[in-house]
Amino acid sequence: MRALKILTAAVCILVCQMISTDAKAWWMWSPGDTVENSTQSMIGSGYHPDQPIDFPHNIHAGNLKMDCQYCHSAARRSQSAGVPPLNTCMGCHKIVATDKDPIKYIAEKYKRNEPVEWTKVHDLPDFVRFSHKPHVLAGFTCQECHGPMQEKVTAAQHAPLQMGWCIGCHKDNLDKGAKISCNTCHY
Amino acid sequence: MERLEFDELDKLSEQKEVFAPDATFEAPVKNIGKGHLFMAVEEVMPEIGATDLEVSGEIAESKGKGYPIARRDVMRLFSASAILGATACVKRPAEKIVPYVNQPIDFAPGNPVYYATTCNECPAACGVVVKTREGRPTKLEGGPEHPVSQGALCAIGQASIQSLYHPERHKSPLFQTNGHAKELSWEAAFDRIGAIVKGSKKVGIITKGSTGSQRKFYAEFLTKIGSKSENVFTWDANGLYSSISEAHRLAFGVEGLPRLELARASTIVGIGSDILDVGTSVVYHSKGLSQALSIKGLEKGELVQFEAVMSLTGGRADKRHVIPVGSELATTLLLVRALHEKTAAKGSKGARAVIASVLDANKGALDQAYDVIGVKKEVFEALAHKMLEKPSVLVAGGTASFDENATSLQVAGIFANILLGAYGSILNFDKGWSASPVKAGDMKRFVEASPDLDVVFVIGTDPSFSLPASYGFSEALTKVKTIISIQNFPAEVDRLAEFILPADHYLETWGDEEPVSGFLSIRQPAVRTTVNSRQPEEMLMWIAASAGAPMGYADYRTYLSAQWKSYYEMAGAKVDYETFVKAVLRRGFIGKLDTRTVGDLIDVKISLTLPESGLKLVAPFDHRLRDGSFAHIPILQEVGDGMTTIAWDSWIAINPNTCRKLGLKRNDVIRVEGPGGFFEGAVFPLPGLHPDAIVAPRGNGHTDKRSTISNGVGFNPLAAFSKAEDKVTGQPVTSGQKVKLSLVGKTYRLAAMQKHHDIGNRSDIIRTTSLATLANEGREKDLDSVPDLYPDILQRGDYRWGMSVDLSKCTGCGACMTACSLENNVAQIGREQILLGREMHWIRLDRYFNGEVDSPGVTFQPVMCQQCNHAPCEAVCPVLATTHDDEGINAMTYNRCVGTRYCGNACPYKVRRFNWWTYKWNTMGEKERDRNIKALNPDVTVRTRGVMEKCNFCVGRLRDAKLSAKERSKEFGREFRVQDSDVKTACQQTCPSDAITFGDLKNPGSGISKLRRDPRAYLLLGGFPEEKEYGLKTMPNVSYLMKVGADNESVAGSEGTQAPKHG
Amino acid sequence: MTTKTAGILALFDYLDDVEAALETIKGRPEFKDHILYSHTSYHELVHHAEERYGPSQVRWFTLTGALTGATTGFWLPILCDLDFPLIVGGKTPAFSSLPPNVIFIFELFVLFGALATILGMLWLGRLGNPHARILDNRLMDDKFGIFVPGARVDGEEASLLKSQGAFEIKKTS
Amino acid sequence: MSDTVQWDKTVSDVNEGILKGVEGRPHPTYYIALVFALTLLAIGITGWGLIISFGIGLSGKSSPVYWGTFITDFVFWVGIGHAGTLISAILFLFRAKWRNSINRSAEAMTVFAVITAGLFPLIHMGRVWNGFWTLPLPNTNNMWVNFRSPLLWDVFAISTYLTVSLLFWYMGLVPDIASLRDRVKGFKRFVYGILSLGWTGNIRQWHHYETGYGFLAALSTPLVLSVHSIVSWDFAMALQPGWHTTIFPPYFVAGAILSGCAMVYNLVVPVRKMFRLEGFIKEEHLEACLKLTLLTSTIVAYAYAIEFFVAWYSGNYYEWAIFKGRATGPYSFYFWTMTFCNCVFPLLLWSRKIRYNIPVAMVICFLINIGMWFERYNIVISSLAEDFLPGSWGHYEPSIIDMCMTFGSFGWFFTWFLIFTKFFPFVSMSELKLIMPKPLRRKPTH
Repeated sequence: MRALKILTAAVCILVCQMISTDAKAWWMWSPGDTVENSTQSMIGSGYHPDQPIDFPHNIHAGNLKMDCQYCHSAARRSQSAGVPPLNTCMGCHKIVATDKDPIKYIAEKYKRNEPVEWTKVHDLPDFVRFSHKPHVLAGFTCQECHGPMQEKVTAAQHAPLQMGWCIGCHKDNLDKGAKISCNTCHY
Repeated sequence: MERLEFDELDKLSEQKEVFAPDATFEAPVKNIGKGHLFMAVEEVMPEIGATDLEVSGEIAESKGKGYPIARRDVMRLFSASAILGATACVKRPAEKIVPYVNQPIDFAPGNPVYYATTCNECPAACGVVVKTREGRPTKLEGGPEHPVSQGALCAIGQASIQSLYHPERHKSPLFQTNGHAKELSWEAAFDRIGAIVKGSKKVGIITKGSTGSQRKFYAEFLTKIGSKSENVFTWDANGLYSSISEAHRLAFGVEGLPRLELARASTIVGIGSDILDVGTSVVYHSKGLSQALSIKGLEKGELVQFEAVMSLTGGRADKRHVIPVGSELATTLLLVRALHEKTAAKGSKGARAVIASVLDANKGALDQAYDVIGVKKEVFEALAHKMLEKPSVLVAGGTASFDENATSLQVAGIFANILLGAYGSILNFDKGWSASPVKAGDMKRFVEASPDLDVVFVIGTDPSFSLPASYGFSEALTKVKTIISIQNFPAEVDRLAEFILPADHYLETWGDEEPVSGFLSIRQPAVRTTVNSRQPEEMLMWIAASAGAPMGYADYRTYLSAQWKSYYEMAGAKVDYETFVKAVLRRGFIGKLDTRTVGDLIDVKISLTLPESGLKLVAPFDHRLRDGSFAHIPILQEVGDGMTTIAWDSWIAINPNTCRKLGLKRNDVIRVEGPGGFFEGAVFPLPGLHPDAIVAPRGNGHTDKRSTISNGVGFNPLAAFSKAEDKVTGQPVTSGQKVKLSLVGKTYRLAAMQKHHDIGNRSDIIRTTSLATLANEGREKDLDSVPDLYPDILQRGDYRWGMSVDLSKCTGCGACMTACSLENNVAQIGREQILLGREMHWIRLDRYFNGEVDSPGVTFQPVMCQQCNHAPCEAVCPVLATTHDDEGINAMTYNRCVGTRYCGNACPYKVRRFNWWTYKWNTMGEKERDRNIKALNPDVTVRTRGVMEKCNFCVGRLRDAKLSAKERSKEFGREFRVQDSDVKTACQQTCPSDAITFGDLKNPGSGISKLRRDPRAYLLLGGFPEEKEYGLKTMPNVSYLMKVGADNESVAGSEGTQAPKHG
Repeated sequence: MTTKTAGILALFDYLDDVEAALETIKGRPEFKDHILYSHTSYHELVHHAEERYGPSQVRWFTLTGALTGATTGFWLPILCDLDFPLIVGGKTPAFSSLPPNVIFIFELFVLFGALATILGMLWLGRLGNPHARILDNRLMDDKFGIFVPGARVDGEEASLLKSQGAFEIKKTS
Repeated sequence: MSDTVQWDKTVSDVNEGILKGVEGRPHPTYYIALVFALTLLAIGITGWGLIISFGIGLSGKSSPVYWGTFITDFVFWVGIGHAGTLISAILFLFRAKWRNSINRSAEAMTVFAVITAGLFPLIHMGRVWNGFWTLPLPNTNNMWVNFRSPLLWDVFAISTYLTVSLLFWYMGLVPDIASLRDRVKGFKRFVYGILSLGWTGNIRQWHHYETGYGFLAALSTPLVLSVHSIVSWDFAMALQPGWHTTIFPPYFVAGAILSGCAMVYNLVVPVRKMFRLEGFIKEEHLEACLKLTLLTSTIVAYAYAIEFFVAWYSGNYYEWAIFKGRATGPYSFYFWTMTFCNCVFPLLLWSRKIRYNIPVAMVICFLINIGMWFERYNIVISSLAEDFLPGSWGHYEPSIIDMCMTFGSFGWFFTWFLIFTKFFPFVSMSELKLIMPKPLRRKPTH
């Protein structure tokens, strides 16, 4: 009986392993898959990676009330919202707050003509062809998906970004031209 | 693509033809403000036009040395907003976002940037628009207003994206001794070559044919370093250029190729012509021919072809006569005689006298010729009569331009065209002619001059492969002390070279072309160099500088700038020169046609000898691989030959009757023994060949381990030819030599994609009609009025996308397949998989023969997903991986697919493709490599193994167009809909014959709506609605236009008088 | 049968003997709780059981299960389709595709019916009990047995059964 | 038929005679067969491993023949299963007594055949690791399944069929396991005790058992017809000529029963020998099985003929072209093998002599199984290879992996079957007793 209990416990642990974050990649895995490899975002909302500098969204968008699209200007005309190039930063920070460490960091980068490598937070699988453009054109605010960024320092994943979440919103906005056909996002 | 005037869009869609209506060149192209403007690369990437030293203020110093400065040594991160897809890795990686340091103006990450440039794969110089994403080209398209390409592009032009990112390009300069290669730094290479050049005054350059400034530049280089400027030897394996140019020199005293405006012709006679296969400018002529042969009211042009081989041009012909190999000249002269006898014949008195004397001189031979070629005199009489009634032209060439009489044939062609009065309207030799990209007899000159040369640069051409070994080129080359091979891809000639310098791909270089005199088509880089390569011209500048004779230009761009001054003056623009250049770069071309006076026909002689009978070898160009310079491009190998559908192979095509006589079966390996040697290959019985013709295409047969794609594929038929030359041009003969065949006793499976070659009496596959039927019974159709239980299915959504394919226009060139594969990241799978029948093309070309084996009719039918409204595939998928959207598109969701493949079975058109493996970019032979990520379209998902895929009407393009329309609506405050001109599918966009039309069926004025109502429209497997017989009732959104026979003659498929019924 | 009742087990060799014994003991109060054991389901014996216990209640299980299945089979496709209405084969979802629903109605009817039947059998037959009391190893071989709880080996009941042909009377505790 | 059976055994011999094999050592041929089956199974496991690691491309399929031997095997095994249910359920309801001696083996065959068949859609899938997407499970993607797909019907039909057959088979086993439990000691007794669910043989259990068994039989009866009808719809629902016909459901069901009966015969005869069960599975029972085979064979022959007739009579060009192609085209070998094995050779069974000649009947049944496999092969492949557009026609030859999986499936099936014969009574003892002369003290007078 004791052996049976140990066995059951082992099986349970194994099953939990298989469902857990890391191991799911293993059992969803197959050699050479390209669609599969970055399948569902296992991390889900709350993902909050470190960034090269702690960019204070709360100061820029909150205190200073800058428009999101001032920096993420591609959002209304492109599929990706775009992270601003260094020259956008340096537009102000040639004179503003030049004594702060993060500003010194980007000033140095700008001088050396090196880009800053940010870590992507809101990451969709490669088989999803999401575009910011129609969402901005339809008048959705950034906060609806990205959360109250004007109160945050660096970005953390706000929405679950699972397909059910997308579909739920699309179904609610059919009158605004949202579609629920598959090739809206997958092609 | 940006347009300046949005409001004109609606009007544009009402234009009848999307391409320019008549002679595109003759519309003034001075006006830069109108039409498409793309980006000038210097505006987006300022540093690409400037040297590094300019930036750091050291320019004065460098000018003094006359050194061009390398500016692209450091690959800086020119970057992407997001590292896009397709990176293969097991666990989900934390992706990085790398924004620009200095973002170009008007740039939004995720949006493409377009550059206009000029294709350099053949001397035709089509204008291309390069779509780049985050700094890397992802797709080429024909420049929409460029007069040569007119928006289209051939398969080879499309495929150059794969040669750009080819993983086997040279990675660094190499120094080679005794077959052992050592890597060099660029500095070392230039210094050493400079020293060698300095010590020698006898330097030669072998280069590929071009019409731009580069030949002039090479001559200048040779002069600068103290060598003779005539030592530039041009070589193009396509004998047409030199033979036409030489024939015109003989006939009129001036060189050049007449500009052929086929659109104005009504009857076109091809004598062995290959204008749709290779020709001199395949896209331009396809466009022209398509217009000439299109149905205008109740009339239609006609193409009559006389040929021994089965070319795509012959397949497209309305009437095709099979003549023996080598009898093209006799055929032409017989037609000339028939024309000459007619009173309606045109041409000056003097010219007619010259022609009469030639005809008289060959009277005896001509009288016998009818029997030899097997075409009756009446045929010529009738043809001559018809040709003289309406504007007509005779086009000669093809395999005939590879035999001894190539130039004589062209002279005879000139006779015919003079008698037809084609010069001045259809053939333009005095206004806007084309300079020949090659000089006739250059190779002959080189072989003779080689002992005197110390140094030879071989730039971008590979005569070692494209000339028959018996010609003696390689022997001649080995006599040269130092050979420097400048190639962007490993070539056979490298083996003989001491230095191998990697050259830039044309998408990385500056340059220009002058396809028609007075017309400039510019070439600008669309990407930074992707490997450690340089522009050949700049290498020469470095070498000259290092040899102590600097050329005095900062870089090649500066040299070109100086060359373009004359166009600035011609244009009379009111802006300064810099602004002018910027504008030209954004447009891609500028020009006004040059004019000159051409005299009357000079007394020229032709002597006709009739060909003997017996098996003769013909080695025509493969229409995809040409002389073999494109054999390393996977997609071109994969597209397959149009007529045989064989991919990844060479074959020996023989008339099936001859096969039967000789006891040969398909796939039997035979040895073909010619006067110069032999080769072995597998037999493919091909209808429509002359019984004596043994046709083995050129293009394959590379044995070079450095190129895994082309290595060991097929054979080189040139091995069988003995040395013989065109008497006038010195062009080597690769056609018409007698051969012996013997069985080897092996079989080899040719990877033909199509296994059955007629429609098997299924006449709702290829439907045909005649002009008379159209006149009597033609009325508008409503293909959608099919009795249906679910009448609402066509009413959903704002749009309903549809496509129409004109079977009368399709030539089977394969450009659509190439464009589709590249746009949609379709895998190339290699010979083994094709043998299993696993080709992945989303659009395939079905080729059907009908009629007799000796002179069959040929119909090409492009089949892509028919986007059925009653899709049989959708209902059977257990996991909803394939569904319908409200715009009529059958959507395939790859990531949902579990791979039951039921949809593939349920599809009656068999257009679904399954990923049996995770296909590598080029899984072929033993080697596997990952797909070249850079060559993929970031907007289309890369499919894994185990999922189905298929045509989706380029839904990504549709989405972009719809979003643009929405953006415009928001901006202007009124509703904009997507118009015909806003969106084109990849296949439609590239089709050189305009056979494919795509658009919105909800818009009654759109081109597609009109074509769906056309009397010729029908649905594939849609039965015969006029007899209340609706076939499979899949109700596709793709419709076909029936093939129309000229002269009420029936074409493919009509022998099945009994209509097949679906139960 | 966790509470073990003492009693006697009469073992028979022959079917007709058991039948006769059953006829004899029918209605007699001392045999009220007798249990008949058989190695197979002879009609005669099952017939007796039917008379004694009434028709088997398994049928209600079957009916309930089957009807639940049919209802599930009807609504499952419809609700799923309404949740994410995709156009398939040119048809709008849900109610336009009733014919295939018949298959799900049928399959789930059978599946749920069968599962419920088994559950009924297990429940009513008190099966699935690992501590079942095995009175005699020969009962599932070729013998018949009549167990009379509370009776003694030397009692009246024993002699009655013996007289009816029981070849052995066994005491069970 | 079985009324005339001459029993030389009595009810008392049943348990002893049948369970001896379970307790003792079977004939050496049993071990040879087991090793053989395990070898085949190893081949199959290797094959599937390769497919999962490298891709479904290892099979010989291509465009347009997207389905190959895997689906052939699937239909074949589902078909095999049918005879078991027919024998156990329908013949039970018809009170055909001869079924009682072979129904256990037939049911076991059904269960294992359906398990085998159920593997094939998974083997066949391009991405088997996503196979669970075919079930309507709630998920974060808000994605459901396509209830209009015949494959989904299959998922439901096969899983229902498997569940019901398994329950049916196991319920039949419970009293026999109880008998076994009462004969063995120690650990074995513990295991069999658990498996017997505490069956004591008291009359209430028998009472509910009989009722429940009847209901299960009644519920299984339509399954015999529905499962293979649904499998046939996998084909009939597609537009393919050669598939798209209404005769498919009855045609498939008849074929299934034909192959199943032949398979039962092929299985029972050797096992009867191995475990010395000649006294219980009488020749008369086997002969009855052959009669059923003969009947279904004639139905199948009729279906073949009518299929051809309709193809011609309908005037559907594409349909007729497929049928002409089947008889004369590249797959004509399969077609003629199928015709001879399924329609011609079984005609020998009209002869009573041959029905009682076990070796000859074995060969005929074996040929029928081959013929039935070829029939499915013929239906799947020849319709796909040359359908509507001649330009997309193709060809199919099974690859080595395809054959590995086919043989592997036999290994898988026989492994289970042989294990079953070793550990469980091969003949339903409680039911066998019912058809044997009743243990009466007073012998019946007639």
